Amino acid sequence: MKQCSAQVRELEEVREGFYYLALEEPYLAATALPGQFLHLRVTTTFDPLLRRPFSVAGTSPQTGIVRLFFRRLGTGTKLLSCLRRGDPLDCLGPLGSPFMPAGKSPAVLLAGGTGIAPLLFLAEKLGGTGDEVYLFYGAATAASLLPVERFLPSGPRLFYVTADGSAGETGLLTDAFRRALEKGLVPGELFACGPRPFLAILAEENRRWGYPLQVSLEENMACGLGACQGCAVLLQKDGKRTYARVCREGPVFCDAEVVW
Amino acid sequence: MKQCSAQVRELEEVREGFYYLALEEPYLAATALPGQFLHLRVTTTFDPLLRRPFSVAGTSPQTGIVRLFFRRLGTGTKLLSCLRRGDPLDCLGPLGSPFMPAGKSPAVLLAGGTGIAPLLFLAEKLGGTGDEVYLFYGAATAASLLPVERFLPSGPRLFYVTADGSAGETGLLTDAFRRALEKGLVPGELFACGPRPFLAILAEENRRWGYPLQVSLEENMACGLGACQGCAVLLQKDGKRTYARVCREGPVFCDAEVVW
Amino acid sequence: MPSLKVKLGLLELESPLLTASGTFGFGEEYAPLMAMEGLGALITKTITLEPRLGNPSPRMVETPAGMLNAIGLQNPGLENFIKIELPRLHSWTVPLIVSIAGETEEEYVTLARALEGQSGIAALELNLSCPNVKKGGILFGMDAALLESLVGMVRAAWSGPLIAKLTPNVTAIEELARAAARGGAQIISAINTLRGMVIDITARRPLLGNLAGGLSGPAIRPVAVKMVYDIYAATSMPVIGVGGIMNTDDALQFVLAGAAAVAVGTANFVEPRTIPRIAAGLREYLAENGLHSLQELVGAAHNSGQRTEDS
Amino acid sequence: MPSLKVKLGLLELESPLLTASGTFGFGEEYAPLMAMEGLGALITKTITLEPRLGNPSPRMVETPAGMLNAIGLQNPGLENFIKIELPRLHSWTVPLIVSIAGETEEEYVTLARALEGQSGIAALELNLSCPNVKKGGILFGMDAALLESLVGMVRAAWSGPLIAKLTPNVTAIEELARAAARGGAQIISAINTLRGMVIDITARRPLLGNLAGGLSGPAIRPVAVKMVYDIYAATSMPVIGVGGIMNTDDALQFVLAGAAAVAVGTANFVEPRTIPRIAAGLREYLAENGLHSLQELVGAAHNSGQRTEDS
Ligand SMILES: Cc1cc2nc3c(=O)[nH]c(=O)nc-3n(C[C@H](O)[C@H](O)[C@H](O)COP(=O)(O)OP(=O)(O)OC[C@H]3O[C@@H](n4cnc5c(N)ncnc54)[C@H](O)[C@@H]3O)c2cc1C
Ligand SMILES: Cc1cc2nc3c(=O)[nH]c(=O)nc-3n(C[C@H](O)[C@H](O)[C@H](O)COP(=O)(O)OP(=O)(O)OC[C@H]3O[C@@H](n4cnc5c(N)ncnc54)[C@H](O)[C@@H]3O)c2cc1C
Ligand SMILES: Cc1cc2nc3c(=O)[nH]c(=O)nc-3n(C[C@H](O)[C@H](O)[C@H](O)COP(=O)(O)O)c2cc1C
Ligand SMILES: Cc1cc2nc3c(=O)[nH]c(=O)nc-3n(C[C@H](O)[C@H](O)[C@H](O)COP(=O)(O)O)c2cc1C
Ligand code: FES
Ligand code: FES
Repeated sequence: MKQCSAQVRELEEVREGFYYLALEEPYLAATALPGQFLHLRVTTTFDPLLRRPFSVAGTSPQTGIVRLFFRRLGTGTKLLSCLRRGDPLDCLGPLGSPFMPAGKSPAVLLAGGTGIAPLLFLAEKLGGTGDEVYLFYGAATAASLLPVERFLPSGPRLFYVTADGSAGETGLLTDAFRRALEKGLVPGELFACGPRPFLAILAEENRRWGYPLQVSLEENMACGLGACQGCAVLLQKDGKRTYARVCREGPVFCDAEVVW
Repeated sequence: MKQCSAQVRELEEVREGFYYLALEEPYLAATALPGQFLHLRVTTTFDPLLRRPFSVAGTSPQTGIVRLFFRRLGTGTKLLSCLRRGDPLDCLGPLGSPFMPAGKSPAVLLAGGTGIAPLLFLAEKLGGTGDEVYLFYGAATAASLLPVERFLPSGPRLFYVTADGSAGETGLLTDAFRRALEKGLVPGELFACGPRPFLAILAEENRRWGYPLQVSLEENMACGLGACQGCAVLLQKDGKRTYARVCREGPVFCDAEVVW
Repeated sequence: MPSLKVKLGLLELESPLLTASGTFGFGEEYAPLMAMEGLGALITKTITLEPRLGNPSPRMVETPAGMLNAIGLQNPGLENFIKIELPRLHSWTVPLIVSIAGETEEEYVTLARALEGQSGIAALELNLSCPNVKKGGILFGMDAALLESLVGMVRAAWSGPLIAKLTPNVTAIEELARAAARGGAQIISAINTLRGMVIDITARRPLLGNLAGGLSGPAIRPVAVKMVYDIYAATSMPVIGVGGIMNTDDALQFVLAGAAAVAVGTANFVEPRTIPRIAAGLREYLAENGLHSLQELVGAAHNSGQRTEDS
Repeated sequence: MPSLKVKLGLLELESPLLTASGTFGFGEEYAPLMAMEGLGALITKTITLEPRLGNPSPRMVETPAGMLNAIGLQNPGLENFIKIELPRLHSWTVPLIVSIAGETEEEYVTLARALEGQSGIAALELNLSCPNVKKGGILFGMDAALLESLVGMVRAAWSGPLIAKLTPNVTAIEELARAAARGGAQIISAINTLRGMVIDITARRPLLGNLAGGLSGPAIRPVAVKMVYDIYAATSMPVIGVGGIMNTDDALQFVLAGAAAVAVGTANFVEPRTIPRIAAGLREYLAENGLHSLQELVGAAHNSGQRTEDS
């Protein structure tokens, strides 16, 4: 983990309000693992004050490129969206504990919204064929689905799910996944990232299913380094409750240890 | 006076740290007078929070262009220096009370540093030949003198003064002016803008000379409109002390009424 | 269209959006820029018995997401206010709230009595961030007993709605709000500025002519919201929330914390159209959420079970 | 090269730059990022007698030029601190200041006594922003008598330098500083966070799990500078200035106001290299101004004739 100045190589609004950002920084490209994140300083003034965390969505160690996807939500992401090619960007990273695939095939990846970012990276790293990796990717409408194929030319079998049916299957991501299970899909292990309510439902259902499930969580962050205890999430381990830090012990947790 | 959204037409670093900014806004271009200023919102975040005042340095009513010069000092001017052609800029203006030339020839304009901005505009408006308008323009070194001829092709007789002698006469602006008086210059009226110590010396000397002298002052500003009383400057009128607002009664004051 | 009408005790306003004292001049400065749309009442800058010259310059300096000011209550004094400013202010067709301050109880009472005789004043706001010269300069708003007695004396001289504007520079603002209630104030205005200082590192002295000043702007918003929340929990008085309100979301935070109305201060300097914009924003929020009136939201953030502890 | 050495009473440090309690963890998080260059001492996060789980999430939210936190003093407790953290902390070759807090006087005393027995602790800092459970939850730092007696009791149990860290949520912080002096503290640390709240306008409830929290960062800097200025004027104790220090200029403001040393908190989160950068900046400032030591500047802003008045 290091503090480094990355250079903006590409910034593209791939869908309205959704951006693809390619940074050049050899150290980050060489060391980042799926599930880890970068903590970005989006301005040099004091509003917004704090860094912003973004999952690494892919790397090209040969060219020193790190890829991110972000959604323009508030002040920080708005500033990011105004960056230009060649601009420097102050990054801390890679931070956090990555996904830990056990190699049980097939791996099923469940991505809700911008939760796609770390799972794209994971799919890339898992490699393998469409029989070994499944990616379920849900969003509200087709307009907010990122063009995943562009960034992941080969690899997982891809299922789009939209709430309004404007692309792929209609309904919730969890519904689509449940239907796939009913149709005979037998996951080796699950990896999920997305809105907390989605993850909570998944974890709830998984108490019956019992698949190995790793989830990536979000919390407001200050330091991103484990120093401030600001990003705490409540865990239950051996019947005892403790707080863990999303930026350090997380963002990836085992579903069973999270108090949902 | 209005709040308007001007468009950046040109932004050029004419000297290291000194910028020329051309804005397109027909109303401002049609109404601004020399000595008046615009109050610019330099960011949409809350740091920096307040608007920044800049003197109008010239207008082209036909094309709707307003010209400013600014020096990059702190956060606000740094943000301004990053604007791009076509960007919108939120302006309040024109604000303040302008210079009031009485038409006494020759008019002598004394500009220290960025104090050149309103005096360029005044020179432009006064028109006239080099015998009627004199402009003394002082700075620390040649490197911080703006290329005035570029923006004022014809008009005043121009005297550069630099502290280190790297351009024009060597020494202080007030020294150069005093030498000109000794050589026989007889001003009809004086207009000055620049650092407060320079204006104070000038006003002090003018107690002997007794020329009509209008000075343009600066104070930290919040509203720029006369509402907050934040930009007060102490005046003495008929033996009574009162505070006047630089943004409303000023920025132009008569030298004799200012408590220096 | 959802209604922005509010009732602060006897004070009924078409909109909950007021101008904070001292930040809107006597109104005429903003007149050319602002349609009156959305303005519920105008709070004047504080007036005193005698004219005040104000503090030496510099009187203000910017700070991160805030500003520090020490104007020193520059104002024309009671007599000129009544003669010159009051008639001008009546050209604004919104209710007028006059802010007053004194160095002694008697000065407040004299001001209140003189204004009682004037027509067209909807309410009086007591600026309590003023040193009591008879008590060694302690602010009226810093001592509960002093505050209660002052409010009681003004109450006897002024028959209309009475607003006590509290200073945040105290250990427990809710105690001061209770004291104001006991004294007979019907409305609380919170907060005034936080004490602060900026040092000029070149001159190596405090930057403001007055050395210290009052901090305002978005920087202080979380402090103000907490104080409004505490006052709402501790008293049954309507509260005017003030402190760092820049936009609709900020105004909603205050309303949910317990403010029946809000006053906009520093934001007027940054964006003169803040009040009309918030008015539109509030209407939109109400419509989107199927609410008929902002009043339904006042204090709604108190309906969660947990206790507030210090961190 | 100009010297950054400082003496805070008996506490001698190579540099005036400290880490503010709770913002540097137990140091190991920053170790990979930070050369130790410029760090004068490390103040640990506050430890309590028993382990503390901390507050429910969310525990922090950003505010304009600041942040609000309610961590709830999550810490491993005295025993684990001594067994696990203290040996690790000794790998930092800078002096170590341990911050402690309790819910009763006795807890503070027990902590002090246990730490008195440990080697390698340069000073103790009393976090006084803690509710006294026996006195209805009033903070130790809010009542002069309570504070004086607490400091006195700890003084008897701890023989080294004793720092009282004051809360800014009081009417007159200089009174509390005087009380700490009477109790036997030799150094004042000021300030801790300002009470604040953010309302989640979607959920219509306070955003933090703990409802309220403490405001830190550049937003509060002017408030902190003023309090350091006031404490310097009122007592002869060395002061550690804390609150919104982001860069060299900010640190100089505190020094000129009267701080003999400064602690950096929130800035560590934004820019981990803040302390080494300020150290370099201070050296440069001293060299440019022909000064030999930072000590020459401590309190220099007090040398102007004017009085501080409230605005
Ligand atoms: C480990 C981790 C990884 C992440 N990875 C990604 C990623 O890969 N891609 C991505 O797009 N995002 C990611 N995020 C989320 C991302 O960090 C945030 O979206 C980003 O920080 C938002 O910053 P902002 O300044 O734009 O928004 P902010 O201004 O911080 O606001 C965020 C949202 O909160 C709302 N809000 C603010 N104040 C209030 C209030 N008082 N009441 C109610 N609502 C309020 C705003 O309206 C806005 O919708 C990740 C987060 C974590 C923790
Ligand atoms: C009526 C009027 C007209 C003007 N016209 C022009 C013009 O035409 N062109 C022009 O260039 N300027 C003009 N100015 C000045 C201009 O407004 C300022 O230069 C500008 O606002 C600076 O903004 P900033 O954010 O860049 O600097 P800021 O960040 O506000 O800082 C300004 C300066 O103050 C210093 N400073 C900040 N804090 C401290 C501290 N604690 N101790 C010591 N020093 C400190 C900074 O280092 C910096 O040098 C005018 C001003 C007025 C009032
Ligand atoms: C320049 C200025 C002048 C002020 N003058 C007064 C005043 O005369 N009387 C008063 O009660 N409050 C005064 N205040 C305080 C404001 O009314 C308000 O309480 C405070 O600024 C917080 O609100 P804000 O953050 O929205 O500005 C003044 C504030 C500023 C910034
Ligand atoms: C996340 C966080 C945790 C903190 N924890 C403590 C603590 O445990 N003990 C303490 O005395 N102060 C604590 N503080 C207060 C800081 O030490 C400091 O006094 C305050 O943040 C102001 O300084 P700053 O603006 O530089 O952060 C904490 C502050 C923050 C932001
Ligand atoms: S963000 Fe500071 S500990 Fe995680
Ligand atoms: S800046 Fe507000 S009165 Fe001049």
